[in-house]
Amino acid sequence: MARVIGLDKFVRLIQIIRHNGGIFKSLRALYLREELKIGTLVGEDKYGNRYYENNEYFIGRNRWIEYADHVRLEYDASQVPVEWYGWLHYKTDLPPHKDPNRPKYKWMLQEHEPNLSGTNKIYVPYSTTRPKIEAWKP
Amino acid sequence: MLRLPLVRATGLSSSRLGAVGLHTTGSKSQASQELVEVFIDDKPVQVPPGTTVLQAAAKAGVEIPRFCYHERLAVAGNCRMCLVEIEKQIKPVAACAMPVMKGWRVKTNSDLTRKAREGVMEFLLVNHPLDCPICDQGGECDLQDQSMAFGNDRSRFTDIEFSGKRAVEDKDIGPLIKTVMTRCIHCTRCIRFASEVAGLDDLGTTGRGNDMQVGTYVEKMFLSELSGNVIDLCPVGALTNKPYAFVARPWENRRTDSIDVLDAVGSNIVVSSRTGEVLRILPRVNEDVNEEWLSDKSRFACDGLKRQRIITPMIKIAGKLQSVAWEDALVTAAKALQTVAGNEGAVIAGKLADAEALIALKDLFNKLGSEVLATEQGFPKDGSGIDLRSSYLLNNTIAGIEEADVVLLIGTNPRYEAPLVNTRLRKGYLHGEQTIALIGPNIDLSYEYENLGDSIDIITKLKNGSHPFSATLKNAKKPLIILGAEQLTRKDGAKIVSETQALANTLGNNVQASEDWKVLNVLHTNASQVAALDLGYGSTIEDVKQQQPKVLFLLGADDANIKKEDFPNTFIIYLGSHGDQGATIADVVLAGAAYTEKTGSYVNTEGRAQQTGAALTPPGMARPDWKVIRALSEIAGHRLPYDNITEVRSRLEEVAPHIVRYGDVEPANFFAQAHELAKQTGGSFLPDPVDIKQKTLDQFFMTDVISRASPTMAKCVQAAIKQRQTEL
Amino acid sequence: MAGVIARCVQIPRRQLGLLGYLVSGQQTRTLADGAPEGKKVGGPLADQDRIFTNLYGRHDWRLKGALKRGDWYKTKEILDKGADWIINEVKVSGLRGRGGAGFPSGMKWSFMNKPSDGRPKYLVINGDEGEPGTCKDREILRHDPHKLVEGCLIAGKAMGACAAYIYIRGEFYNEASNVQVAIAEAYQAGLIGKNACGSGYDFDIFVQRGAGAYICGEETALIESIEGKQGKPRLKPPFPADVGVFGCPTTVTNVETVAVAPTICRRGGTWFASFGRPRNSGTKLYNISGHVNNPCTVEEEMSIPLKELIERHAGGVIGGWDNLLGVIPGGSSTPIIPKSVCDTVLLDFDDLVRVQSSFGTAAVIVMNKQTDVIKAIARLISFYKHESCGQCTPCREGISWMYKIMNRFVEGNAEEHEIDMLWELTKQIELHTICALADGAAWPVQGLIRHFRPEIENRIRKFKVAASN
Amino acid sequence: MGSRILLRQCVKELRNNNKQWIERAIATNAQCNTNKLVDINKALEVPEAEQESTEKFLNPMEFDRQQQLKKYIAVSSQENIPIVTGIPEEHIKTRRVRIYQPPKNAMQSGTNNIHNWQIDYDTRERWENPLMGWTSSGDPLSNLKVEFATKEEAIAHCIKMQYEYEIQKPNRSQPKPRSYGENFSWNKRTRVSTK
Repeated sequence: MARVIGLDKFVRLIQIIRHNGGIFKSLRALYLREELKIGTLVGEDKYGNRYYENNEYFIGRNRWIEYADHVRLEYDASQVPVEWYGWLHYKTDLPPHKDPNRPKYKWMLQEHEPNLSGTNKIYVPYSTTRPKIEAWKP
Repeated sequence: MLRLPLVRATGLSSSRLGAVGLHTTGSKSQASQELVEVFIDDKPVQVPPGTTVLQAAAKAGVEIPRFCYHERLAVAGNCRMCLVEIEKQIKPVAACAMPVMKGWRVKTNSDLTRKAREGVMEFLLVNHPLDCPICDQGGECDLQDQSMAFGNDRSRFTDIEFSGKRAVEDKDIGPLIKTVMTRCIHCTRCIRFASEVAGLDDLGTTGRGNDMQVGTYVEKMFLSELSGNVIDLCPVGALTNKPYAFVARPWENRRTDSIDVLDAVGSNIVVSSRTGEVLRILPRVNEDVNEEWLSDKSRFACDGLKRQRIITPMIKIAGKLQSVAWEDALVTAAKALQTVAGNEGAVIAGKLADAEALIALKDLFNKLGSEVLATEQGFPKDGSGIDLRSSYLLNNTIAGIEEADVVLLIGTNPRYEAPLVNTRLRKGYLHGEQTIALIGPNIDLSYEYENLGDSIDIITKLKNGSHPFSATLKNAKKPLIILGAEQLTRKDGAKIVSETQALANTLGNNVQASEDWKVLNVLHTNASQVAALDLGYGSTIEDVKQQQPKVLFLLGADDANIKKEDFPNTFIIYLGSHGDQGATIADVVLAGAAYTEKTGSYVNTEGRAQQTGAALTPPGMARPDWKVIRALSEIAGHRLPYDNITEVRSRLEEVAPHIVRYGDVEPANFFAQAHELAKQTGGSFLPDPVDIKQKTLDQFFMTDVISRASPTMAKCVQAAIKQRQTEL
Repeated sequence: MAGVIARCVQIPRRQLGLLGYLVSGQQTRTLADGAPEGKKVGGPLADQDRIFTNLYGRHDWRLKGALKRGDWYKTKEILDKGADWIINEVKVSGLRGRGGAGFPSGMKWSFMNKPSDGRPKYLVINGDEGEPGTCKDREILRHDPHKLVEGCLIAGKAMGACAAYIYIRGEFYNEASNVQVAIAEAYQAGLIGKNACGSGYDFDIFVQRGAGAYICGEETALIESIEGKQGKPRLKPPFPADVGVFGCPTTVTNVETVAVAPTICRRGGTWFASFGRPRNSGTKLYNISGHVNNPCTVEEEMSIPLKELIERHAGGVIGGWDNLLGVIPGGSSTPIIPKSVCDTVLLDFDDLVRVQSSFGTAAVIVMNKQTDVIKAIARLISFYKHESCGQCTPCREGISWMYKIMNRFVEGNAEEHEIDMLWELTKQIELHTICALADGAAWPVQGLIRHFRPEIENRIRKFKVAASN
Repeated sequence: MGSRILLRQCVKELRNNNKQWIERAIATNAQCNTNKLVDINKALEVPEAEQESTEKFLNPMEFDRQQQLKKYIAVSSQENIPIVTGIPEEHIKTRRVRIYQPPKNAMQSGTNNIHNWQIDYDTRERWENPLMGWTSSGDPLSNLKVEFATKEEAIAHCIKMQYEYEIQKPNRSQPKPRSYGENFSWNKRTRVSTK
């Protein structure tokens, strides 16, 4: 019945809003991510990114990340640390904290570094060849 | 429309060329009335008697392979590659040495000929190492080419498995020539070049038979101002270019025809470049200028184009030159120029400046109202000064030197000031029985000459006939006086010019030769000098110093020997390619192009206009000089009315039409007038003896910014000094 | 040996008679004794017909002795007859150059008889006797120098030369000093120098010693050597008769050729022509060396059969004629001829060419069957390799290559097809060089392959067998 | 121009081949009836006549077309090629072309490839790849050299392409002949020392 008159959608909206912690929080989430979703919190990494899963959604949309609050709009995909990357991209179904078999090597990066484009640590290409013309230095 | 001057120039040139050709053939036909008819591969050819088979074949369009034969060297006939069959003769004859006889039927492609070539080729390769892959001659090797064309397709040298090939120790003959003597095929071209053209009997063969070696008899270096030419002459990779060793293959190189500007001869060159750097410079045949030779400085100084370069404009900030953008530099310079009112600006043009830059700069400064345009090597203003072109040219042309029978050199050392003029003198000495005399210090000219002393008043004595040599001069049919431009910078330069003009005039009256024979010749050392004088750069550095201009523009002037202290209140703008003396004292440095990076017009010492070709683009932010001046003029508010090189050349044509008639000499003949004007010249000779800057070989190598920046030239100087010390 | 000595002892006794005969009437004698036209074989030479009467040095070689032997006799009269007469006599005599090439001397001398263009003319005597096996000039130089000096004067007169240069091999120290003494004597006696023999003709003779290079025996190399340069042959043309020593017209002749000239002039060209077959006339010094019982230098008539020469003068081959393997008939540069040819061949220019060899300098090198002929030829090639001047390619590179191959042939360490290759190599060298040295190096190898190919093949096979075992 | 020459040559080749083929055919024929003496030249004419006759069987329009194809295409002397080719204006208007005869390589004595005329263009900027140091250029004509048999052809090409051109004077090379005898001359300085 509720489905017939479209009430279930409304119920769902309320559920989502509730899940997101109220109207204002939901509006904020909408502002930041342009969508509102409902899902189980699978885990959180040390940078504050939260990872959700909801298998009601299509594959491809059923795992997602909510970036740490402090980055606000300045998020980008390179902020996903490597250990979560695999889970997020369906390489594994086990999130890092539930997967004891993950290898740990010394050479692995301890700290994840997001893309530095746009910062002052930006990569600037430089010539690797010896200059053919030697300039005069006064 | 823009094409017009060029087309006209070429039209003129072709007609003149025709006239010259007619002249030479005319004289030749007088010498030899009868021609003999021979048949080259059944094709009849008429040749004068005494012609060799090889030349007759060349006339018929058949090229006979050769190794030892070189048309500019004595005939040796020892490689035997040029063997050809003559009908009804059992022995094949060496085409390079055998004069043709009437009715001979030469077969250049018969079985016998081909067999002979194949045999010789096989023998040459028996002891030639198979190191083409690591040989620098690879790709331009006569042996490679001819073995492809005339050799066998497989080897029969089975003895390689038993005894191997001959190996010869390499010799150290200096910093320019790398030797791999195992590759030598004993053609003796290098030896003949050294003894004939360079005038050094340093090279020769020792040992005999299979142990014969080409080398210096004793361990020494083959140091000459022309030594690099043996690299070209060597048909194999035995003598190769040391600075160029293992650098590039010839097919990778881009070849650009150009002109050498390191001396005033204007030798024709080919610039070999690859990936934005000049790798080597080769001579290009020009019968009227450099024949087929090139001096070592012109050939090897090209690595100086890669060092000490000004690649950005600079401004002096807090007493130190700092790289800036073009805009800043041009604005700073333009601001200084805007302060110039009337005759407060001055220009000194350096020795490498091209005519385009010279005209642009002249136009700019004339617009500012300044008239002091100086060259590094000034020309005296007294008498006719620079008004009459014939008083500052090598009027009789470089090729004409050969024909003279008595040559008087005044205060010049052509061997180092213009090595390719010296080869002409040596050629005249060898083949024309020339008598040569010199007023100046005792120097080695590579041929015998009479030293008349180093006092300048000998000129007057010769004129008056009170000197013992004046009889020889008087009796000469084709006398020639070559005056070194260096002497004109003396305080008594004007007197030297006028006296020499007077001497030339008295001799000219005796001359039985044709009207075109010009006795008076001036030998310049700076490539830009003649073009600058043609365009009216008449001032000297002394004039500039007296004037104390507000703004001094140095157009690549690094040899002017000026100091900042000379100009305490002058704003100095330097435009040039290399950081040297000029740039260090400048307030603004503008980055210009070197001669391999711009298309520029130059006029050589005989008045022949030629142009360089741009092999590369200028490095970094540097731009062709005239463009920089053009940009500066716009910012300074005196826009020059030309936007591209064709328009600049149209402007050049307006001022001095001959500068754009490339390849031609514009003859000048105003000796009588010059002499009349010179009569008013007063003054007297100074007692100082005639001195020459470049007396020994080590003084030859570094004379301008490019050669001073060149590490190879530095090595040459070291080697020359070392050699001289060991010889002493 | 004893016979030779006996012959030598006889000579002086006859000397006077010989001279007397000369004086009385040379023409009549030659005509009377003259061989009929088309003489087939040269026979043994009668003692009175010998030109070199002091060949073995039994007598005084100095001026006094020479005068006794008839040298310098009426030289003035010969000179007074003029250049044309001398040249004509030499032409009549049919004298061919004794240096190896066999160019008719009369014709060669007449080339010089052109009107002068202001340059002096020179006569150059080639005494650079370096050919292995040849030792004829040496005997003349040390035992009969006055014959040479007089010959220089006459030949010089014939070609209008102003001076003669006698180029003597460096190793010939004593010979050069003898010649120098003879020249000094002649100068003192007024025979040469200003107004030579009182004929009004000025003629000087200089001795130039070589430095021991075989190639300097080549005429243009010799000229270079006299000029003080490296002895490297020049190309021809220009021939020495046009541009020779010091750039002046020059004739280069062998010592023997010049030394016989005075006798020809005295006894007449027809006398000389009476010896030997037509076109091969005269007497000749033969040098017989190698495996003979009695190696010697002997003057004999041209066209003498080889067998007769060896048997008569050299005491036969060691081990008898049947033990003969082959003969190199004209000095080391001529191809070897096998015994079958030696049986019948005559020693003169034409007959040796017929058997694909060459008369050369008539230095007969005899090899008997105990000889390792391949090694012998390899040794010759080693000589030529060492003596090649290195100027032109085929000789410089080809001979040393040939030497390498020959050395392997000596062992047998080669393939059979390499014999053909070597043959081709010799053909590639031959006629492709500036001078004839390379030809002279190629010919012995050609002779070897032509006549002894089975020997080489055998050795190669033997080596293969030995190697496989 | 060059392509036209090529075409013409191809056509000639084809014709020649045809003739050869026909000749061969006739030769085989002649072998068959050995009794008859066949004049090859006469026989040659026959098939050609047949060829022409076959053309006559074509319909008139097709025949006309074939005739047209045989002719060369006539072009007015004032060609404006650049408009048709689509070459950017920059490479027409701003380029300077040099017409020259290639110089002999001083390193070699052969003169085989220097009797033609060439054109090349002025040098444009080249730059370096910062990683590998490879040089590149934005100039499509930087590696272009066009060869011509004569100077006139080269000029015609430049006019056709509306290039601004200049002609470099060719070098005449005619050194004085030397003779071998000079080396040994008795009174001249040409006399060589040892070598």
